[in-house]
Amino acid sequence: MTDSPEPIERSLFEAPPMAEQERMVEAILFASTEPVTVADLEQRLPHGCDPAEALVHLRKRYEGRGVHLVRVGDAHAFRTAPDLGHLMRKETVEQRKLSRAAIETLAIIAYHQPVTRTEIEEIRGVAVSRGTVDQLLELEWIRLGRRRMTPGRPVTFVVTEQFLDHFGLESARDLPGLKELRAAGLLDSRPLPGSPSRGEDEDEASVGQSELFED
Amino acid sequence: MTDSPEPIERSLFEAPPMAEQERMVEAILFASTEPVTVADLEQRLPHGCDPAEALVHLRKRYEGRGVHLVRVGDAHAFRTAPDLGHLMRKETVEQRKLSRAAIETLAIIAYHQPVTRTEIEEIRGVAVSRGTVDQLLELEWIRLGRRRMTPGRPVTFVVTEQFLDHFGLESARDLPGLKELRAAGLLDSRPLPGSPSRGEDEDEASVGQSELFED
Amino acid sequence: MSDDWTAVERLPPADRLAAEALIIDVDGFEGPLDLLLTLSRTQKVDLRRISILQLADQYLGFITRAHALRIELAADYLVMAAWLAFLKSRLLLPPEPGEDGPTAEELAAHLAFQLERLEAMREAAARLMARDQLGRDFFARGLPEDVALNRKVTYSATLLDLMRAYARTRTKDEFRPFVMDRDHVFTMEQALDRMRGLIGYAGDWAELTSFLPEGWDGNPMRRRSSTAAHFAAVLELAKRGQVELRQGETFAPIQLRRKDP
Repeated sequence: MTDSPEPIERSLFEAPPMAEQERMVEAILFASTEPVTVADLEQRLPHGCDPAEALVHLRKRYEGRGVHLVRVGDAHAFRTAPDLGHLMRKETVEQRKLSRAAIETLAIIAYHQPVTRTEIEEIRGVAVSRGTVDQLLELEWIRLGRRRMTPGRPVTFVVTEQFLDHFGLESARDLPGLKELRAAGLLDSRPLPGSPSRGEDEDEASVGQSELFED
Repeated sequence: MTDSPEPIERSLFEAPPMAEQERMVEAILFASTEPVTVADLEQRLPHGCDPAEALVHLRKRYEGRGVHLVRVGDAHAFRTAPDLGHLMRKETVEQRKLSRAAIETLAIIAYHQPVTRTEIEEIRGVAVSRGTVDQLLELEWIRLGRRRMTPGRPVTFVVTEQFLDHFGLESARDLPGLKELRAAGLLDSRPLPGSPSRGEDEDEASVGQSELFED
Repeated sequence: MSDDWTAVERLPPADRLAAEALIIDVDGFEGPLDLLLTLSRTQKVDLRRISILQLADQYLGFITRAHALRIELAADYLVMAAWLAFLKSRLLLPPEPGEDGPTAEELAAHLAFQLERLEAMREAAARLMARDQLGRDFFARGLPEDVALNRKVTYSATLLDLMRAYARTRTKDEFRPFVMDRDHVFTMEQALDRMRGLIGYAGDWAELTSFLPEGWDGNPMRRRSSTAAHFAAVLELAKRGQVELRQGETFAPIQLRRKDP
């Protein structure tokens, strides 16, 4: 290959050496405010780069270090090595637990997504305050999903990648199912005999995640 | 040394190996956007650790990488390598355009600190508007220093660690051309001949940057 | 006026042109010192060797031109002009014997120092702004895991919390504990609705207990609930100015009557 006629070939030829690509990916992942996908990297690196390969090198380089390169959904990000989490505790002094209402709402969204506010209220048996939903939105643990194609076209809520990130889940499918909850003793109360069946409304609510409970 | 009677000796003995300390420092610095001081590191690392040494190792490890370990005053931080700035268009924060007055005022404060508003006005030959100072305060590039021990006890201004961080300076000594300006006498506070001498106050004025040259 | 003009004419042509160009831009100057610094550049010498006398001429020429063009100049420009005129005369005349104060040379040297210092600061500012800058050329961690953005984590929950919460919601609605109790609860809203209808007839003082609904005075739980609800309701009505309340002494019966508008 002496003089390539194709400009695309030329720029491929000109891609920076892999060590340089690795530096670039390192800098981008470091500075990015959210996990970065390979497609995203491809767009931002000079033409002809191979971010997937650079990521492999980079991941290896950070193995055993204080910071790891981890996958978050389709994307990649640096994270403190899990065994060093205790060092971060100093900053989390003012940690506040989520209110019971918030964590329950979050759990329902995670297990039943996409789910409407009405459905959440049906499951919790109490009204969901605006503040609770706003807090979860603000934490970026939930976001608005598609509107339901039913009268009123209510909005639905789904959990976000940040949610998965925070709870160390690769996907919402990794949430333990009801059977496992029961096995873990977290769901020991049996339904009261003769309590009204929840009927269709439950079916509707659990459409999104129903497959979680099938195994 | 089998069974040390001194508890402090024991905990020194128990400090994790340097490689582990390096990982810990790496994790803490990586996790923070703000530079972290050595004192802070000392507090967060297990007793007996030597963060200063760990920092030396760490700095070396990141030489030539996409991310560097930099010093900012008494603190340290990871920052992306400046030569990769072009890849970061997405991360670039829209910087508020500083007025010429603001830039000059900032430089005067940096090179003459601690400096009073009157002194800034003497140097620039015009009044310093409140908005200019407010803007710099708001950016957290300057802050109030000690009051001058002269009649009226005027406040002084000094630059902050954020200023050093923003301009990639290890310390105020590293301001470009500082030594030359000093040698040329251009950082002296020279009153107009015949005007009432400013006495001690003048001595105090030059303490800030003059002490930088005492070594 | 013609004298002023000749003063300007006496300037070397290059300076005069420069001074004229400057006048157009008078708003672009940050005060007299800035203007002097710009004028001094036309001398094309090291600021330490600048001729203050020549600079004073240039400045005074500028002021004169501005006057002629009826350009409003800020007071400090005129103050500087007066001072420079004074300095010029002192520089040209031999010092009066026995005169106190600084010499004209000292004053001129100070002005030169001020100009040099201002220029030095301008250069320093330019060099500072030319440095690599955070957020433009180099960057901090975008996804910090502590303090700053740890706000996210400040409201934290573990996976276990999440599972427990979910387990709670899946078991809770089977009990529906409050549904059973509803029979014995009289709400304030209900009481308020009732009272609104009744006070119209209560022209004279009447005891609160006499307003309790039928069937709510036997069962102690129901009596307590309805009494509390009605008490809260009349407080609300009193607040709105619709009833008056009184109580003879502690624990005495509470009485109310309609308040006439």
